[in-house]
Amino acid sequence: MLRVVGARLLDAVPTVLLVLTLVFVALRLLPGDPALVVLGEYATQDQLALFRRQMGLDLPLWQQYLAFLKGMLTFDFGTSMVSQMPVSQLIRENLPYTIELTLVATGLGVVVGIPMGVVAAVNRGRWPDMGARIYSLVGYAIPDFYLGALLLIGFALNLGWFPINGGGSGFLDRMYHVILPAITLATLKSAFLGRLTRTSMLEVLGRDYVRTARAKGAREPRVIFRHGLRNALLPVATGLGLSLLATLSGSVAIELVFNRPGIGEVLISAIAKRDYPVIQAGVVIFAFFVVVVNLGVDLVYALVDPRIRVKA
Amino acid sequence: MSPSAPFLLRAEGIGKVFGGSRGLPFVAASARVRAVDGVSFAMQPGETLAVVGESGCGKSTLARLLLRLIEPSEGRVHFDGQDLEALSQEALRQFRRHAQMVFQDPFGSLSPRRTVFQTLAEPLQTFGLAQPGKALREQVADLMRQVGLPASVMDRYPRQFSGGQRQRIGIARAIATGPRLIVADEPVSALDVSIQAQIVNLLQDLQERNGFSCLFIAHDLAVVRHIADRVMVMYLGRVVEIGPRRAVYEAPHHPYTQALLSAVPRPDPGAARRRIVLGGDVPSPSRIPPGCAFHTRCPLARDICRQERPALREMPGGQQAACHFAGPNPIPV
Amino acid sequence: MTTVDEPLLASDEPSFGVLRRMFSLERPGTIVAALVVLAFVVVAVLAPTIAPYDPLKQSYLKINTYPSADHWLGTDQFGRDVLSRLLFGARNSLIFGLLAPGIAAIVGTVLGVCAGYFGGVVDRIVSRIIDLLLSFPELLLAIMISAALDGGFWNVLLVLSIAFVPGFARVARATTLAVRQEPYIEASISVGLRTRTVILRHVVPNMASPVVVLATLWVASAIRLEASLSFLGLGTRPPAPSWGNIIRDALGNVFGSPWPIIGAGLAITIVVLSINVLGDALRDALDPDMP
Amino acid sequence: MSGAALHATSGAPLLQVEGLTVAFGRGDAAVTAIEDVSFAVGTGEAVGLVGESGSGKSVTSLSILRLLAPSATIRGGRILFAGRDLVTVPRSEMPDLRGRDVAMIFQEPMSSLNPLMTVGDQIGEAIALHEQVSPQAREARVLELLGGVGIPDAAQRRRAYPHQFSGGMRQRVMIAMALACRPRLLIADEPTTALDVTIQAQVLELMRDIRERTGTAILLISHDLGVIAEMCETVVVMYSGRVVETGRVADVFRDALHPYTRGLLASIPRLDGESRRLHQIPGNVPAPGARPRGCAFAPRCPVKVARCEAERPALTPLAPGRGAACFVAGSEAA
Repeated sequence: MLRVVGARLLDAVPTVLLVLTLVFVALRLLPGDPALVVLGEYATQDQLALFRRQMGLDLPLWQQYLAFLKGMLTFDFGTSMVSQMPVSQLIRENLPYTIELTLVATGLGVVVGIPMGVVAAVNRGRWPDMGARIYSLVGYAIPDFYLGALLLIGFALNLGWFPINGGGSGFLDRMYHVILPAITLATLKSAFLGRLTRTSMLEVLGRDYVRTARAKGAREPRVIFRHGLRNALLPVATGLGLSLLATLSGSVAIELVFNRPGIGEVLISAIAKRDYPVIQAGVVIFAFFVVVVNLGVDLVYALVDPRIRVKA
Repeated sequence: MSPSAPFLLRAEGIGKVFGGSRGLPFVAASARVRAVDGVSFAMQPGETLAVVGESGCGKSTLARLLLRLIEPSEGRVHFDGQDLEALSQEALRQFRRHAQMVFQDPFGSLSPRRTVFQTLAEPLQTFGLAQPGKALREQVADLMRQVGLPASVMDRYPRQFSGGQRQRIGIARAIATGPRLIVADEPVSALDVSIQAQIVNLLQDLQERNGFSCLFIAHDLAVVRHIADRVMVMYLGRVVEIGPRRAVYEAPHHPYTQALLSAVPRPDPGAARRRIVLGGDVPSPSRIPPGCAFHTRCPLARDICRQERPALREMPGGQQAACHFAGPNPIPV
Repeated sequence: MTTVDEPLLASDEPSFGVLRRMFSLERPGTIVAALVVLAFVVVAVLAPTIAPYDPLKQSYLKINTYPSADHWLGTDQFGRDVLSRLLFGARNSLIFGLLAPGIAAIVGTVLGVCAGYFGGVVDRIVSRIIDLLLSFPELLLAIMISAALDGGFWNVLLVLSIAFVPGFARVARATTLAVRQEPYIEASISVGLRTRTVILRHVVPNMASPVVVLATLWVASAIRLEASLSFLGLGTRPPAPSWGNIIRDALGNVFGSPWPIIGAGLAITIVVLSINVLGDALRDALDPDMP
Repeated sequence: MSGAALHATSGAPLLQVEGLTVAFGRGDAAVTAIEDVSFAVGTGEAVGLVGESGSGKSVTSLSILRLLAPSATIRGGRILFAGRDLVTVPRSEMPDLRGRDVAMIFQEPMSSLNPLMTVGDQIGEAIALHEQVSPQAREARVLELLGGVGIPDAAQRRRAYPHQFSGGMRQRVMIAMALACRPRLLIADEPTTALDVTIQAQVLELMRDIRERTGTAILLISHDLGVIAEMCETVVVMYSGRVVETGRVADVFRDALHPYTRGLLASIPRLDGESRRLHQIPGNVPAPGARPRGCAFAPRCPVKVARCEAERPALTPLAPGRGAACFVAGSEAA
């Protein structure tokens, strides 16, 4: 067991390095000189030079790279060029809101999506299947920020059931603030998970071992859940990982719509203001999430699927 | 091509190992699998040599090694006196004109998006044998008639034909360039018995008329009895017995050949027969037992079998067998 | 040699069978979707002629007006006609919707075919990078890349294309691997074809359908992704109209009418929905046994 | 004339199929897979159901346990098992019978076992579904079953997963699972087709041994006449969805009555065969949707007469315990 988990962890190390390198290269490929872009054309040469030294841009590239790696891995992201605040503090304040939204939204998505997919697969062709397909089609098409805007206008502005903006403080209040944004994202994710579960379920129900289960005398519910669902959930686990990340990236727009604090909002405003340390930190945080979630999915797969856990 | 050498085809110590790549950074290494292990034999022009054995014995890999569809790990193949390894890429391509293949899966061996005409014209065009314009259609029509298909259907797609009909199209493609060797990789195993008989007879008729030699790969020993001049029995990538059909079938010397023949169910009810039922499973090619690979399942296994790999030795019946204790004690077939 | 006139199986199916199956009557949804997409393309192409006003012309007299006779969808906070901006927004979506997946399809397919067909080290490295990029959802990838590039048409097009390349590469690679295993590929090699001919004549035609279906589905995703990026201020920069930034501006404008949001949002949803329906129909027609 | 009357086995047969007709698809698009199929399996008897692809032998076997795909409907006929007509048994009651009275094993050992459950649990489930036994008793039974089908060190192997077993071993597990509740009839759909010939010999030996030990009746579906000859006492030959001949294996193999059976027997390559050429039946098996009117074998039949292309011959008894569906057969040397 540990051997498999160890292998996966070792596997993640080069991935993290590769991701960080890609981010480092991407930001350095920026057309134009960051100092000029930040300070504007009228800045004098020595102002530019001071800025570059402050930002360490004058060091040779490989030294910058090592400093960058050391900083990223110890979460020391430097200070914001706009607010002079340490970036890690900015992150510490906003990250919890994003995580909260992503987890609640994905949770709702799973609770609605997976059962819907199972019901649709089992009643293939009948009305539950048709209903689920329509729900999925709309869910795949409607942009998250549009749905968010509609819910905001409808339930928050007009009916006033929910707060118009802000993240809330204290557990209950934060939940009260997260409901509407989470529902927005959950609607989309449940459409994605529903469709994925349906396809996976249909594929599994066609397998020989499901027929064997029936031939053994198992009743339909047992065939569907004990044999069908367990095998169908494996590919769904990968889909879940992807949908968790999609929800994360979706939260960026939703934080804008509902005026919620969060990493997405921090990153977007930093891009607008060309605040490089914050941009760099935001991108790395997102990249870090991606690696962690994928590692998580790999581990779940390795632990659940005996074909990986136990060598033939 | 030099005047026909004594042998059409000669294989010396041919071997193939798959995988065994050490891991690239963050890419998993794969296990080493020895599919073919030092196979040597020769084929006369016009002869049919059958290669039989169970799954994992390397017979399909051997076929692809002979036709150079995959690169051998060791050993040499001489076709009509020429060493295939010495051929340039272009020369190798020309060699293909003289050595064609018929495939097992009738549904997978024809490109679904090309008509029968296009599939049969392709080899002719590739080797410049195609006459211009209308004459090409006549060439293809003739090929179809040779394999018993009406020329009127040449513009149809493979999905509109039955398994047996598709196998005929595959054979027509193989004989299109007038090859001197046809390697048939289990051409009839995917077909029903009544269709099987048609294809076996077709192959034999074409062989009589065109004179090509045929390497016939099969796991059905009864079919091989009808079509083969000589039989080569393989186990885990090695030749365990090779010789004339009558000798191998009626007086098999290698214990595996004896067990293989006795395991085939006979369609005569009530015939009292003593059957050798081998224990255990066929070991996987990635973990081949030391010494004689068959010793883990062989009723005659002794210590020497576990240590020393037996070489092919001449047997009274005119065949060769690779077994320390092989002797003329045939089990009544 | 007995010549046997054997009964052949299915009758000779005309090649446009695919279209006939897609638009057959028991799939009314597909026909409606096709009409919607057609309307979208027509509107996008003829936007300059059919738009009642110049989408950029501001007028301080009519700021934030509700839908009226001369402004069917009212005006925004700069007094610009919302309907005209929506029509030109369609143009913007169509351009990105077709170009981005188009570019990604070409690049991705070439990458995928080479990795799939030649295998070995090329395959391992390419597929490793693909899997890495694929673990990022398109939107996240787009945001991260646009962090390095400021807005503007070519940069947005580059961002969208890069975001889609991994997906195409993976499908192309998977299909090529599947086709590569088919015996008819080995047959074409044994018949003496050069590798180039084998790929062009036998591999590509047989892997086209999954890639085509994916391209259709990703026209929809490209439209949605461009809208999201523009909504975040990373895509089409105002004042150029894009469905995304129309909603962005309208949301920021507390006094404005909700109609720009409703209009643009509905436009994206319906167009993307219709294209997805068409994509599904195409896939079912090309590969009927998919669940 | 139902096929059942042909069997002079002692007492009522265990399984009696009469006039079974099954079609796939709806309305006018419906395609008849099998039509008017009749045969019987006596207690403890081994009956072979033989036919080439498209003959409907698998559809017949799956209909008995009503395991057909949802798009299939049993259009007519009866399936009597120990006096009960399985066609009319409500769907909800079929699970009680499956695995307990009638068990089934399938062709593809590689995909017929649940990859996520240990082999022991899958066999244990077969017991738990029908018998209320303590976990310890059930576990003992699982190990006994595994040993009974020749799987070494059962206690340790029961914890292994299907992907850790070879094809032959998995088929043994399937057999152990099928015999868990001592069924009176075992239906085996091409059980050894996917196995190598030496492994097939092991599995066939095991099935013969089980029949002797437990007296379980076997309905063996196969396209391999050699397997049928070695395993069965009675044979039912099917062609293009219909039964064309039934009889004791010794009689049918010695001199078959129906031209198709004769052609088939002559086409089989034989280990001791001397001739180079094989007897071949010209033409093709008609696709289910394109079956000719009258006798389906007529287009390929060497002895057909005008009536064969007009009418469908019914299965008629031509000798004690033997029958054939052919106007020409039996009247003179067909």
